Amino acid sequence: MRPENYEAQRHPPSNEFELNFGPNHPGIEGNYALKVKLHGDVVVEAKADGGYLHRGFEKLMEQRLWIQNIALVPRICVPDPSPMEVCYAVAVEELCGLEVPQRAQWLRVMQLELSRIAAHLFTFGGHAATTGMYSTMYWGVADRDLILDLFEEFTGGRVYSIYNIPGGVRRELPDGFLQRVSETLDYIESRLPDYDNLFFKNQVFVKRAKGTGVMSQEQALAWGVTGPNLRATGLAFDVRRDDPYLVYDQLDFEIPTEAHGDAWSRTLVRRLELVESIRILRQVVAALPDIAGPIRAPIPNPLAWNVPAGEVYTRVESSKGELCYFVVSDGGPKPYRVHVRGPSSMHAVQVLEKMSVGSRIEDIAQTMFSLDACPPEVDR
Amino acid sequence: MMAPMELIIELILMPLVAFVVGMMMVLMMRRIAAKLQRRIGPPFFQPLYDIVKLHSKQTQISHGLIHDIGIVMAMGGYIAAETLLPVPGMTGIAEKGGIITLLYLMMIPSLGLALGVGQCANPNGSIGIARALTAMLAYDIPLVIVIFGVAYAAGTTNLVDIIAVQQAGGFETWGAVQMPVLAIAGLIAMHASLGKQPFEIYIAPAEIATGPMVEMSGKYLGGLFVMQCFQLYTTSVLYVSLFLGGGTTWFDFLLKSFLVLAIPVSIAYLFPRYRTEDLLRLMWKWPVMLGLIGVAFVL
Amino acid sequence: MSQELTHWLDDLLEEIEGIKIRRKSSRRVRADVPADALPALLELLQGRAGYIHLSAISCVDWIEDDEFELVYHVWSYESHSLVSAHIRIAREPGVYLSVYDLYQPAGFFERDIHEMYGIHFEGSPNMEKFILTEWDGPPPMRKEFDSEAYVNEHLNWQEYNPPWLQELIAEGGGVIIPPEEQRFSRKKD
Amino acid sequence: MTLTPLDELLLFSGVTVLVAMLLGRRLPAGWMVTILYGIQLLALMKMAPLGYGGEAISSALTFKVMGQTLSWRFDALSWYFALITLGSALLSSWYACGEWEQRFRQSGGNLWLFHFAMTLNVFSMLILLASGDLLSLFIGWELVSWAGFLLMAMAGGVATKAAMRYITYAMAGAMAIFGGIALVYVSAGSLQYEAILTAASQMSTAHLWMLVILFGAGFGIKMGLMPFHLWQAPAYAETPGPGSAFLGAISSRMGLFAILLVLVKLFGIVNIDSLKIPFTLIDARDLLAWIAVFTIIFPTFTAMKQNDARQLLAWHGIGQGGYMLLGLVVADAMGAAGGLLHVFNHATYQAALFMAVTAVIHRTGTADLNKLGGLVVRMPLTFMVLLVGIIGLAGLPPMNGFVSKWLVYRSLLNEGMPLLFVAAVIGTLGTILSVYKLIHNIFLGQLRVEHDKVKEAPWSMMIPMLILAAIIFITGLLPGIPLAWVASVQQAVGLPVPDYTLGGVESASGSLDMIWVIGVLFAGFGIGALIFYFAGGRSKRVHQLDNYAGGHFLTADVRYQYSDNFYAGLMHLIGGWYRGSFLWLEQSVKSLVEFLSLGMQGLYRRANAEFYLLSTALFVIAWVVI
Amino acid sequence: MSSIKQIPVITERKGNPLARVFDEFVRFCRSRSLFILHYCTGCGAIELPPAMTSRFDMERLGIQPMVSPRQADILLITGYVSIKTLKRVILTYEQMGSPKYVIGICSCTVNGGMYWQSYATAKKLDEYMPVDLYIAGCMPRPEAVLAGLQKLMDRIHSGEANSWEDYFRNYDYYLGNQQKLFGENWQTPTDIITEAKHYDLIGEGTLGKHTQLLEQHQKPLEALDMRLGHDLKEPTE
Repeated sequence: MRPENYEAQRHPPSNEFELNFGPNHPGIEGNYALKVKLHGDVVVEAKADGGYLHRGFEKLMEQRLWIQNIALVPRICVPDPSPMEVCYAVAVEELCGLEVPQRAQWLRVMQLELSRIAAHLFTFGGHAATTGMYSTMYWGVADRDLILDLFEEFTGGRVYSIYNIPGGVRRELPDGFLQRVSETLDYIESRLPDYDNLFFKNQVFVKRAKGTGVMSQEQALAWGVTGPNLRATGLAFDVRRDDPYLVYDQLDFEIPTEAHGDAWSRTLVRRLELVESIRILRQVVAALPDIAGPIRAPIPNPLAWNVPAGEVYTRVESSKGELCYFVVSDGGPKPYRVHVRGPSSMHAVQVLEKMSVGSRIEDIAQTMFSLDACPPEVDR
Repeated sequence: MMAPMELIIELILMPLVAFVVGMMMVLMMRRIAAKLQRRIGPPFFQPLYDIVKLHSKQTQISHGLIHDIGIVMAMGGYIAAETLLPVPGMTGIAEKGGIITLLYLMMIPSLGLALGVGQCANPNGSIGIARALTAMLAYDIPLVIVIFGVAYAAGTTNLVDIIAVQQAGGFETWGAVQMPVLAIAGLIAMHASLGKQPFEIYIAPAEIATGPMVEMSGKYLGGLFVMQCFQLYTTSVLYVSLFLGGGTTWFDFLLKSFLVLAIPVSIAYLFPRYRTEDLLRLMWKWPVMLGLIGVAFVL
Repeated sequence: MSQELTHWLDDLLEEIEGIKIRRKSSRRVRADVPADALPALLELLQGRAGYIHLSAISCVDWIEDDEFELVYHVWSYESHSLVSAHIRIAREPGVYLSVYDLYQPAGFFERDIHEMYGIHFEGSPNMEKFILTEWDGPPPMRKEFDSEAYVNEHLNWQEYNPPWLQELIAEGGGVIIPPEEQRFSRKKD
Repeated sequence: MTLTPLDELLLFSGVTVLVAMLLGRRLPAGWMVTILYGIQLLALMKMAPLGYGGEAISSALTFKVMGQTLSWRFDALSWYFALITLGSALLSSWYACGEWEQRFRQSGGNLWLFHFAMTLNVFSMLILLASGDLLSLFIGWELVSWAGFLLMAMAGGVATKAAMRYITYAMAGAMAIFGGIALVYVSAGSLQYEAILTAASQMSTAHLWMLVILFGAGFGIKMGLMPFHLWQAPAYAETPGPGSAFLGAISSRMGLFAILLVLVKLFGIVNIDSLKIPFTLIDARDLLAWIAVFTIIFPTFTAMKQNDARQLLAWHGIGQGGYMLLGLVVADAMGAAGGLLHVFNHATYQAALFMAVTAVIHRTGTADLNKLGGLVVRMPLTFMVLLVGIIGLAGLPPMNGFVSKWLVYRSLLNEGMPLLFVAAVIGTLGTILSVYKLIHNIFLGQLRVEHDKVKEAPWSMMIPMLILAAIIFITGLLPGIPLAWVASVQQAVGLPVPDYTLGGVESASGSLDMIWVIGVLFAGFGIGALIFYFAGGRSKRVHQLDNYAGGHFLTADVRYQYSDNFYAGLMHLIGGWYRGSFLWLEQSVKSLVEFLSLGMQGLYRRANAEFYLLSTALFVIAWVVI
Repeated sequence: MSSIKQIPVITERKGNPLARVFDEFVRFCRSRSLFILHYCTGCGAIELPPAMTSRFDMERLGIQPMVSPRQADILLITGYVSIKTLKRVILTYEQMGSPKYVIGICSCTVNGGMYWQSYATAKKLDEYMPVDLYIAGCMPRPEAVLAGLQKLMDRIHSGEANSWEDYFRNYDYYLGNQQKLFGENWQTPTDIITEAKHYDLIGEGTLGKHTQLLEQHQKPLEALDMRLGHDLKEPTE
């Protein structure tokens, strides 16, 4: 295939010109592209171009055993993999009618919230780097590494933990782990004022972020925006509270919102969520020693496990928004169909395209990073 | 009139010194960044490794003759500018040009780079150059006000004389002591002329993929690295000559230069970048105002 | 509160003929509708019951029935419940109506289903390829497309044992892990 | 009666007009006219001692009209301006010969009219420069105005409209001058320079104010000074190629000549300095200086917004006039030298720039900056000329524009005028920005596919351009050559003279030696080239489409050239000011002037160019006699 | 200073000791200054920020990220490459300046990893471009990445890391695999054969039946040379 055209007779008469944002571009998150048409420095047309990370997950999952897929799903969203496992495991459990032990549910909450903190720290770093402040990125990624250390000890994997299996979790906590979680949380909490001074209260950053990539609440609802991006427009909606899963209905946390719906609000919502996640984790750390019992329900031989026929739609709040799995079983050893609805499939395509038009070239990267779009979720 | 041989040696030595000191300044900049970012930073000879490596690349991708000439102009303009910048014991041809000529010679590299980048036919590069020239418009206005003030106060545009006037009475006759307002305005303008955050509008990797540098490979990029060494050196030494009394010995000269440079560099890594118009607004508001007040004191 | 609302929903849904409602849990409702009644249902749900968020459109390829199943998951921020509306359309020619007018997110999902299954949605704003722009094979998510056979035909992946790996194994590293360590990683002592 | 060298010059010039008029329809007319310009230049060279402090040469011809003696004479000032006039006329005419002429005829242009208008312009300018009293000055002035109108109007269409606007302004200016002359006659009783010189020192303040305003406005219109600048850019830009090079180089400098002659030489800058504006701290000289500074800034920044290469250059022509006036008004040795030197320098690079742009139009058919790009690989010599020109225009070393601007800056610094200094620098920076836009959008960036087969400009056009480029560089390297002429001009009009050397200026408070500066600069380039070519490997050329685009493949049918709204970031801040203040100013001045001259415009609207010529002659004679 | 270009990376001649020292110096500098291309081709890229930032700090080894392929020395293939990405990766690889190094991070680059069944990903990276180093794992930890980079530094220093020459010498093989995957009329803007001649790296495998196929389809993009244009036809207007 000859990829493109190297011959032409004339150029278009328009004064607009084309600029390719990505896939190899520091202003784009991951391996993704945005083709923009510019007039001066104002975008007149933006076209998202995905598929660079397409691996055909949904096809692959139809070809593998139910238990094998647990290893596959976290790879769908790299910065925040844990919700993927949990969401899939919950779906299989619902199909089988498995009762998950309490302790396993609390452990899953711990995993999810640790993952959320890690993902948010990473996002701050990325967002700061698009505006040229690399110090925040260096700090944020280094502090995220502490959480990855916890993951490593906790689940055995730094990034992809593959900790869940249908019916429960894979491993019991190591000795003294809760103590180390508390220490890490203390440390991260002690770092938050530094982050505030460096980043969130930095007047230059505030000037850049305020008014950038604005969407109103009506627009957000019409465009299918979810998660922190929706909360930044003032709607307090969170799957954890409003469509609860695991043991979130037993936990005490708040849903931070911001009113303006711009990059600044979105970042601030994440910053406030970080505190809420720490609060949830402290409750989990306090509660876990008292919750005894097994960490997984007995399941049949996973290599010859026919899950009853049926379909289920499960929803989890990932750090980026509403993550859903639609799983269909025909009663066989492999899923008949798995549909992954990542939150970024909205944010990175339609919303980004719409918000880019009329914005300026310097704000494209900031818009994308403040939406916290995750291309592998789109491409699957 | 000095002996011609001596002059030729000076003319060769001055850019050479500037290059070596400039590399150390690059190292210092990267080390300061590393300290602020809680890490170790590059090894001592890293700037040298980078430059040698880039020049030794096998592939040197050129988009045409102007691309080559642009880099030559960028390097050559600074090499020439160094000979107009007196250092302890060496004045070069500083008396033949004066500070206005120096200021204009420092624009030659920008123009050269602009031409070279222009031929790359990369929109990122063109946007970067448009922004770089806009930034030049922003910071050169306070800079010339400051230079006007200093030159008027000293009664000469000759840098050698300006330094001599400051060194006449020890610490009290330094420009920074005599004209503190101008010195502050000069520092801000100097920070902007370095093109570091928050004034880093024309590199902006996340926006325009390093702008002017986008199509530079091998020795082209190496030339820009060399240019950066010269740029850091020229800017800080110019400031030292205007406000901190130049140097009587090499030790205090280098000490002052490095200290002066450390100020903007330390600030730079704590800020994101401005938008172009915010940069213009900032530069045309505060340093210009301070500069004019400073000039009013001088007149 | 949500109970009341969803009972009200049940009444509402009776307005459409041929609809089958199954309440799976307090927050999940499954509705099976004839294909031509879906737009009316969605309009009703959106306009009168507050189901304004289209969470996803899923497609299932029932190759044995020679049918595609399209599932529209809509969520209400008011009653906190999710309705999954299932319809079935014929596999050939695989054409259906777009619901973009009602739900803008449908634009992406319909585009996605178009390239993965080859279903054409009439009235969808953009039916261009998005992910598989450089793919000229059949729509890959259809059941008849055999991914493994495609890979065997086009790509080399088997029997990969390069010299460097052999060296590594000879040195005692690489993929060989003693069996006792294969199941769990090291225990803490 | 023996012919003095001045008579010979004017005779030759008249012969040139006749030749163009009689033989202008034939093809070799261009070459003949060019040769005749050369002869005129030789005749001027016979008066070369004028440029080095020689005695004034008068014409043998004198008239007596109504008790007034009409006389013509050449001194250093006239000689300096005549040199520039004839030089640019020669090169422009040379440039027009050959392929440009053929293309011009093919596309329906009136070649006879072009040559005739050019020769007439030169002749009338020489008459003006040679004027020996105010009356002959006025006659020359009118001739120049109408000859210029002829050249501007000949392209038809938009050009006629622009020319109408010009002549409206010019007539208004002429009236002001006429009023001034009448006033002088009343107070001095004579229009001879010597009489005015003595009378000026005894004039009352009010009288002097009146004269400064009348003459300043009258001459300022021709020069395109700030409130009266609006006619110039469209008029010059629409003139056919070589004509615009000639007009851009010298035409509006006639205003400066007259200002120098009347305000500086006759009234004396010291007298003007004593004119205080009540209740403010500024005097008439400051007023002129500020007018000059605004003339620098506003047109320069207007130029930055232009999307047509010729318009851009024409606006810069106005802006550069401000530097000349600024230098003259500062009126110390360096400033005046800088201002006068800038006349010469500006003529060289402005002509070169217009010629280069015309060459681009000749080959591509457009001067729209958004429809060009990447031509450097197809027209490298034109690129080089344009590059030399813009470096001169921007006032960067090593070209000649740097020297004159350096002198102006230096004088402002010496005199302690920070605001004027800063304003001048803002003008220079704006110039750098806008000329980069010019060269980038024409020659750099992506080559459009339809321009792939474009050729270099023909040699008949290339040689004058290269000569001009050489002059720009040589006078930058050795500014002492033109500074010698400038010095004698300064002596002639009674200004102090700087201590110049071959390479620049000597001064106790900082001197300039361009030989050293350029030497070091080129040594720097040499070392840079040495490092570049010998320390690094051999380069590999790649096609433009083999380019970084975020990992994408580029295609030939897409435009990747960033050209429109080039300084978008800057415009986000100052774009509103354009709409606000610039347009407001333009509208108000325009409506005022055009309202006043509405009737006059209506008179001439429907006639053709030949009619204008005839009526001009009649009109001038009638005006003078009555 | 003699031209560096004339001195090949691996030199057999031991004649001039000064040249040998100089050669050693250049190789040392090359190994101590590595610019990584900032291109996240896959999920392994998530472990690069930790390796770059404060905790592991790549810069202390002289390694720093760069934006455009022109500036970079190392192409990190961080994980699976989908076929769409592979085209961009090959373009990017060809745009990079030699000496250039490719590191395959993650198991997927070795043999397809867990996506061995996937229709959308390429399995063996070294079929399409020469790979200097593989860092296996899913995904390798930052320590492993750094260890791998240090290994590469050693190899550069000792002159072993010259796989980029292999791309020119065996272009036919690589092109054949690319054509098998992307179709027969696949081409990139870079003309590798001319480039191989430029470096004098034409080997036995440079030309073959695949390059013949390429030449049938290719519209070679020759550089726009500067010319006065007198040999051209009349301009079109």
